[in-house]
Amino acid sequence: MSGEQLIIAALIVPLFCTAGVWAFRGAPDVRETVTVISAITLFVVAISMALRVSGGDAPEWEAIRAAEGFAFAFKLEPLGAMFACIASGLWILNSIYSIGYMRGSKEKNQTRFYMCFGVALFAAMGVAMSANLFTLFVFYEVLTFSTYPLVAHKGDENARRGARIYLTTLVGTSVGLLLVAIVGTYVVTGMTPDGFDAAQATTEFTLGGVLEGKASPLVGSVLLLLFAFGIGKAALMPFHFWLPNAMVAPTPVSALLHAVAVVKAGVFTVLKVASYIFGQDYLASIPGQDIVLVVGCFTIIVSSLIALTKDNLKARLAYSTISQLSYVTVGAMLATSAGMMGGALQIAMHAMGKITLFMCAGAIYVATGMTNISQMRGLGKRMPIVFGCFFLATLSIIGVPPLGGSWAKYQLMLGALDADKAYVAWTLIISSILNVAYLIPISILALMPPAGSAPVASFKTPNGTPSLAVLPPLITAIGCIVLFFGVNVLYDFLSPVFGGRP
Amino acid sequence: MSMELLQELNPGFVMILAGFLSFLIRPAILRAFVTIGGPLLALILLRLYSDFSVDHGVISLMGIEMVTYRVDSLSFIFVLAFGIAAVLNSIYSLHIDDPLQEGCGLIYAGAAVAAAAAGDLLTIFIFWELTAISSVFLIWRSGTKAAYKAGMRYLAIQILSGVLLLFGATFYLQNHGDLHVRAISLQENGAWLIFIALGIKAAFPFLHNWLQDSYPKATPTGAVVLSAFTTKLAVYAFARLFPGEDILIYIGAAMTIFPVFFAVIENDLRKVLAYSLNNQVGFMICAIGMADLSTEYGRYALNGAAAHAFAHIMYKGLLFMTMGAVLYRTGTAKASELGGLYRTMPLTALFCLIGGASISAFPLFSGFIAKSMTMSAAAHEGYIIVWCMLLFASAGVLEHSGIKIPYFAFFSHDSGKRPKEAPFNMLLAMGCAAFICVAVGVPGLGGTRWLYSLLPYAESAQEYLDHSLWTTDHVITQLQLLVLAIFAFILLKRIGLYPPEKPGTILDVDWIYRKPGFGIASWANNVWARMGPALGEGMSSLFGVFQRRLTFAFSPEGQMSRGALAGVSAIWTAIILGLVLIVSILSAI
Amino acid sequence: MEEQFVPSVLIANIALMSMLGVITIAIIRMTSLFGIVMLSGVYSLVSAAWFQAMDAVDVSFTEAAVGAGISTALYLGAMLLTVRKAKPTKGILKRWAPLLVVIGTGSALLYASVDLPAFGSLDSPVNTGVGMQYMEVSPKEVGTPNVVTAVLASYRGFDTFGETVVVFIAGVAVILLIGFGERALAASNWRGREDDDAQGDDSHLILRVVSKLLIPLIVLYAFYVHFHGEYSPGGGFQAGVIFAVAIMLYSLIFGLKAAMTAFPPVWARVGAAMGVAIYGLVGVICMLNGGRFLDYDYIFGPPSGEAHGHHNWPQITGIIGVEVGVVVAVACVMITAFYAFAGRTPEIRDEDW
Amino acid sequence: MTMLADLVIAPTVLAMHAPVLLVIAPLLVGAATVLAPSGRFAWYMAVATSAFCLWMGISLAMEVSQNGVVSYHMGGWAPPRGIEFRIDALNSLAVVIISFMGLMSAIYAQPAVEREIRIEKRPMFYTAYQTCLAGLLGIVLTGDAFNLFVFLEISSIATYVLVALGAGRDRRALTASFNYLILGTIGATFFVIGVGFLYAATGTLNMADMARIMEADSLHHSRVVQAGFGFIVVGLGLKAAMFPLHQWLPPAYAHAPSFVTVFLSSTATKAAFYALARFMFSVFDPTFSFLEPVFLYVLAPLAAIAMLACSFQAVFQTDVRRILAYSSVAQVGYMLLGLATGTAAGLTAGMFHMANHALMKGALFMAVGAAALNASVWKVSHFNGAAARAPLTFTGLAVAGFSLMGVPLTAGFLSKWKLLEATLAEGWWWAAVVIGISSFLALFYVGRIMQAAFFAKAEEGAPEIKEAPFVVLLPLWLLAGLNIVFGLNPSLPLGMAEAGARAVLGVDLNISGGAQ
Repeated sequence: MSGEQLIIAALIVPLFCTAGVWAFRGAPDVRETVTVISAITLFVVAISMALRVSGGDAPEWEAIRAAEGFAFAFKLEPLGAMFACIASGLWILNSIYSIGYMRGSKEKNQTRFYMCFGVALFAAMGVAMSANLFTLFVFYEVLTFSTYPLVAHKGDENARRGARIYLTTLVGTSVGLLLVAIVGTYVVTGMTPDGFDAAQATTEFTLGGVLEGKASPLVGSVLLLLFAFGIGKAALMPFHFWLPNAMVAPTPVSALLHAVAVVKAGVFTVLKVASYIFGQDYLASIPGQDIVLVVGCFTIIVSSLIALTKDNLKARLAYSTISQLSYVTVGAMLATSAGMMGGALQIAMHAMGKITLFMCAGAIYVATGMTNISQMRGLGKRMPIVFGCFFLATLSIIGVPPLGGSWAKYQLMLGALDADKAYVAWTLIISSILNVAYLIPISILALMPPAGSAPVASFKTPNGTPSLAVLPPLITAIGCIVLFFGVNVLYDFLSPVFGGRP
Repeated sequence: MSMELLQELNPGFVMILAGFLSFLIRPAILRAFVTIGGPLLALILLRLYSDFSVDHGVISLMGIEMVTYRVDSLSFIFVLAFGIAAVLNSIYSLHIDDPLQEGCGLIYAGAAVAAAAAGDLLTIFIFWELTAISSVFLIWRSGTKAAYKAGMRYLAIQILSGVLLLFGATFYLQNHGDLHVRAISLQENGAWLIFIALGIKAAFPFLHNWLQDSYPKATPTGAVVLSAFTTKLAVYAFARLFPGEDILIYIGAAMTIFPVFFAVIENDLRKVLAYSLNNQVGFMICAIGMADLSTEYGRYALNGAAAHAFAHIMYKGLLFMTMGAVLYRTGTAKASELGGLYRTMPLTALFCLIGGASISAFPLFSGFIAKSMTMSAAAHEGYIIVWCMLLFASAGVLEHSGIKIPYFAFFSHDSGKRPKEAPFNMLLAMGCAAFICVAVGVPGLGGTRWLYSLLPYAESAQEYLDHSLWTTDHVITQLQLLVLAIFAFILLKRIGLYPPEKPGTILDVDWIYRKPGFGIASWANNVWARMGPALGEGMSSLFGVFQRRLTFAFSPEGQMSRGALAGVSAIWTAIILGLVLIVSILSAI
Repeated sequence: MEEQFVPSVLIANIALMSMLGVITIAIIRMTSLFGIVMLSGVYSLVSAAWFQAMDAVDVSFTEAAVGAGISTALYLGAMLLTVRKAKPTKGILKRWAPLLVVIGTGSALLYASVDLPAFGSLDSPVNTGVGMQYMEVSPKEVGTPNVVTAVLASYRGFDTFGETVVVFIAGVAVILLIGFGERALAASNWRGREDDDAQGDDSHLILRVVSKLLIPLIVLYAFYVHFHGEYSPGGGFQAGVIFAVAIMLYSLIFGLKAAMTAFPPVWARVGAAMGVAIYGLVGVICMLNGGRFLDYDYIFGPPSGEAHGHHNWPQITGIIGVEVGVVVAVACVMITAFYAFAGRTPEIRDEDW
Repeated sequence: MTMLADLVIAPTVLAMHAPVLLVIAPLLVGAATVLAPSGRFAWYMAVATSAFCLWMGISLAMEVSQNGVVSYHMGGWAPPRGIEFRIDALNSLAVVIISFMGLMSAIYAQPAVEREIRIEKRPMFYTAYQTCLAGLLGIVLTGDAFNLFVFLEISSIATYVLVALGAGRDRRALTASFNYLILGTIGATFFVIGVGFLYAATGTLNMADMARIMEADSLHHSRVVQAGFGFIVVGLGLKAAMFPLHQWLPPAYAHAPSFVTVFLSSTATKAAFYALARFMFSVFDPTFSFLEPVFLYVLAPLAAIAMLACSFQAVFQTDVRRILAYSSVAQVGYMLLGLATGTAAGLTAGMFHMANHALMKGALFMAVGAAALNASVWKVSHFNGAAARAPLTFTGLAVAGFSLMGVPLTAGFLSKWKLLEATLAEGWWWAAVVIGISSFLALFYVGRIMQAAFFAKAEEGAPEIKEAPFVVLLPLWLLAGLNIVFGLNPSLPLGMAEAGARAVLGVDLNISGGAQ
């Protein structure tokens, strides 16, 4: 297939999945088969695109050119290819897991659920492959809207409320800030001494950035702030509150939201904007960089602190996600090759780790109906695999070798040093300790309850967790380890984007 | 598998692999083979290794060259000691039939070996963290609430050490362009981060509390395993990275002194051992500080540190093993609840005495041949005060480890407890350890020479052995000191001034950060709890005002929509017309 | 013609303008709607006089017929449906902001109007531009003695078509909003009885006699105004209005039912549409004959090109044709409007008049 | 393409008279509609007329695009003596928009009218509609200033009556219409006064002639011309709902029959806006010294205030149609902002937005009206959960709503985009900011409706909303679809707008290749 066909395929397969799911809504087995097959197909497509990209070839497809400076176009580069691979790969596991989860907890409206997943993946692919900010923006919004029904899946008042906050925050920030930033970019790039020139204006992702020499530090900083806060999916404080609120969703959705599609799309966008719109050199030269960095560091610390106080497992994971996402933002803002690499690696590593955590949380919920950490003492004796996976993923999140998360942290520290911003590294250090404090107890108290703990509640379902809900977290937990050893592949794949260290 | 490939393989990996395997193997016998065979295999691999100071197992990772296996004369002795300790530990733990403990212990040991045998900081970092994460289970496995909490603290501070090391490594990379380990100066950019990271693991004063906090709460076997690796790994790293760093002398000296006081008044015997561990590490640190490698005595000092580490791993392991056996049999390690156990546990008591003698540096025991090099170096380099401190500490060691431990556990007043003798595997492990303690200490057996030949500066060591170690005045001086200390103990005991073995907890410097730290955290929590609603209220009232203004202006009943009558509009019409006219007229003027 | 200073005209102008001003202020100050309606009729009359003084005879005639005539009648009809007194308003001086605005804008306008060419000035653009052309070429091209008619019905016949439509749509508006006027007719048996009573009422005897005499004359005059429009002031609009007034008069005197019997509302409604249609069809006929819309030269077919002598018959035919449309439309719309208002009124009591 | 062209280009005999047919067809058929036997029959007539007008309009536009300018002399009299219909690229866009929106709303009309208008009034109602259509078309076709006034009056009076009939016999419609009447009359009067001033200054009523004379005699120093300009701007501005002369619009739109709202919102202000553009750029010349200050100090600020203030007002409304009505005023602000730049790019953006706004607002009002077909639902809260019951209707609403917000890939986005470019080219940073804020507010007010329809839960006992019938859905989806189509490929409207700007300003723009 040509590159163009691959891109089209990557967009069509998820939509095909949606259509197929709808067509077979009467036959759940066929419906789920469709989802899994689509996921696998998409993954194959994504991988072949990635191989192409690593071979130095960049698949491109310009779908529509509506007006000068506004094209609906796709172009694959390593970062996007990586995101596409992660999203599609984890979709397979998440689909399998969803089958176990949704059937295990006897959820309603499963057809809608799988359909929305398809659309969400379609949007995620679009985000990954966008060639310019506008295309990205469109898919970004599609992603928001397609996941809304997923968040509101339960349909009760609480779910609606959470979903409403989810939607309004994301749409509000994206339209109010991100779109302004995009337009601003377009405008700024088009500015010449003689006035605005549409021929020069662009929002295309260009390696090395498009703003250098066009925007003064002040303008650049304003744009940067608009981008950083406008990409609400990156959950930079104070626009983080949608994420805990979105926790009303069923767990596979949370897994998808917080590991694969939504939040990763956000930080991916941040990273992409930083490296392809601002460019390292320019980004390093504007004062806005420091502001976002400080906000990012603040987010990392404060959300970790909040996570400490949460007893609801998913809420704690949500705040943990907020904290971890800011790693990527911070990495992007460091504007050094190592820092950005760290951010990019963090996308992959955190995706693998966090999806494991969420799937474990879901497995626990399916089996026991428990949502609070304090109830789970000693539960690990009955669910050793689940909590074992949880523990491994925890370690990956903390950044302990031999799990993938450590490399991201390493590169981020390297980047912080290269950028001469030691406070970032200190933030990471403090964050690691806080991670230990709020994540480790969960699995340890379950696996090795101290003497005198209350006896464990029995399973809600007779057979405990469905095996389909246990297998995927096991795979992703192993994936965390694999990522540790396979980091070179990722590194080499991504290094064309970020350049070498000085 | 070809020999070359085996030579590329860090022996630590074998142990780690064996550790993971032991998780999976259910039959205890088979697992025993793995847990004992793993370290043995590692030792064989180490022996196979022929060329010192050559990079092996080189991996290029993310643009950085990692040397996973590189042994030289300094690391060799540490790796060896770790390997032996691992074997002994495995033997010691045979009876427990707990894959988790055995596996973790082995992984922990393997990580320590791998770190010691690594050639670059990144590899060290990886195994540095692995030691932390694998060893913490040995604490948690006790299953008590206190152990859980101590384990959490332990893990947190170990991870902190790890990330500090990582951060330091990034500086290191910036300074040197690679991560190959080499001696560096503290003046170097960011080196202090590495220094602190190592310092945490080495339990420097004010950073030491994790040790006393967690070791005594570990499982009986766990404490044995723990005592061997973490601090010694740090010692190795100091010797590797900061030899001859002056400040280490004073830190080391301080480390030797202050645990003495705590140890003397401490009731929990395993905690006493933990304090003495601290004290012993102080000697090594101090020695490393004096190890200015360009001078003869500097090399002595480094030799002393290495030898001390080796010996210490053995005798401290032995002591922990005996206490572990006591704990295993009686269920307690509190001095106040023990006493008179020699009746039923004679072998254990004997091994304990050997351990005590070794740690107290009685001549003919391993402690003597190791410590004396350090003392000599201190004396000859002119660190008189330091020398005095070390001397005092030596006496203190005798006081609390050499005498107090055996005395309160096995002799003293009769507690009435009549436990069985320790299980055979324990006895075997203790016996082996005791054997090593004695074998390297007694002149003429060749043990000393063998040990000295393994030291980083083997020629210097041999010279020292031949000319200084067994000189009369040296031995006499040492004996005088020991006798005095024993005398003091008896005297104090007689007149009742020796701190009685009372149950209770002792405040340590951890109070400094635990109490206020907790205070700060709870204060922050309170502030957060109050600030949150207040902020929210403030924001909402601010937005409320804003919204009221907007509503006032724009709502259907608001100002903007009021009087949407023809009259008002007509006036607006006139206004706009006037405006247009005036602007046009003005522009024409 | 030389530009002349004629004192009498100036005095007349000043007098009439002052009267207009006085009447305006009086209208603003009054609260009695009846008085206001009457005064607005007076206002229209005075303006008509003023137009006359300015030699705008056609405008003057229209103003008199429409402004003073039928408007007043319709206002009165409408007024019957509401109260007689407006609510008192605040004093002008208290509303200083609008006053300021008006003063400001007014002065700007005054300042601007300084640039206006003097009235009647020969070299003003108005008199040198199209206006002069009309004067010069219309006798030849159109051939009507009254240039105004030529302009209105031929040169700008399309505008007039538009005006007719305006009138028509106004009628439609009245029907849609007020009703058809037939409701009262159909639903009120009592009215018939009262009309019978009124028939025997002596107090209207003289009125009846006079009006019976007058109404045919008015109708006749309407036709005169219409058909003579090309020679003298007047035309379709005025004629239609006058015709409508005749019907209204009849209705006032003999009752609505009689009027509606004589001139049924459905005629009025259809007639309004017919008027527009007649006007439009005249234009369409021209189109069908190969000319442009309303190109009267094509009304009998493509022009032969021969000289017409004194009269340009195609043009005049066209003009009269469209004027028929206008008169029908205007008359019917006015009648409709009157019927609509009157039909809503339960009764018109004498004391109300 | 040629086949399509063959289809839409009228036969010569019709094409020759297309300009006048556009006006007289609805007028004469409208007059005939008075006699229609039933409302349904009248509706057929109205639809047929509208379709015919669209046919003529497209055919005319194609002719214009080939020949540049089409001039039609009424009564065979050459201008300036006679009245001229003069169609260049600027008109042709307006003609196509108005006739297209006329057809769309005419198709849409039937169910709404049958619900809201009394049976005996229906034929006349369609008469009024057709007359109004004719008036609006006349406004955009004519080349004569006074004739424009006449058509302005025709359309206005028709509009007043259409509005006054009221949705479901809403009594408030009468007040609204009365207000509109008063203000509309002021506007028309101002306009005619302005025309009078210009006539006094130039001696002609033909717009092209006026422009020529003013240019030749450099009359821009004349204060008479300036006064005329002032009156015309205010008069037409009032008609176009220029802030703050817009106050007739929200009540009128809110209480008129829903068909009328659809029709007016997509045509009436557009025609007035076209006239304003025509006078500003074609009759007057942007190079006139007094124009630029007026643009900069009066029009642009007013436009900006409109975009902000009326968007805010829309946010706070509870009545859906008022929300959309205030939004319309804000959108007029966008268009005026384009005009106020005084550049070809700005005019292009303004006209483009005008076209798009007709599409989106037409669709929005249609959807809102469709929802009210079964029950009187005008409040936002009435819409709660409506999308589940009427998915097609509300999806159409959502698409148009997105366009109104300016979501990329919709037509609304592109026109805001063009406007942004135009204002930035002038260096008007503040305008860019205002566009941004206003769009953000649009997100709120449209979002409220959508949120209620899609996400909120229907209350107990709320009026039942049903899916609209096919005749309603057809135009609704056609318009919504066009919003997307033009968002993807705007070459048709944008090209026409560019051609229009080029025609009146005489500059060769090379913004996009789609112009030819």
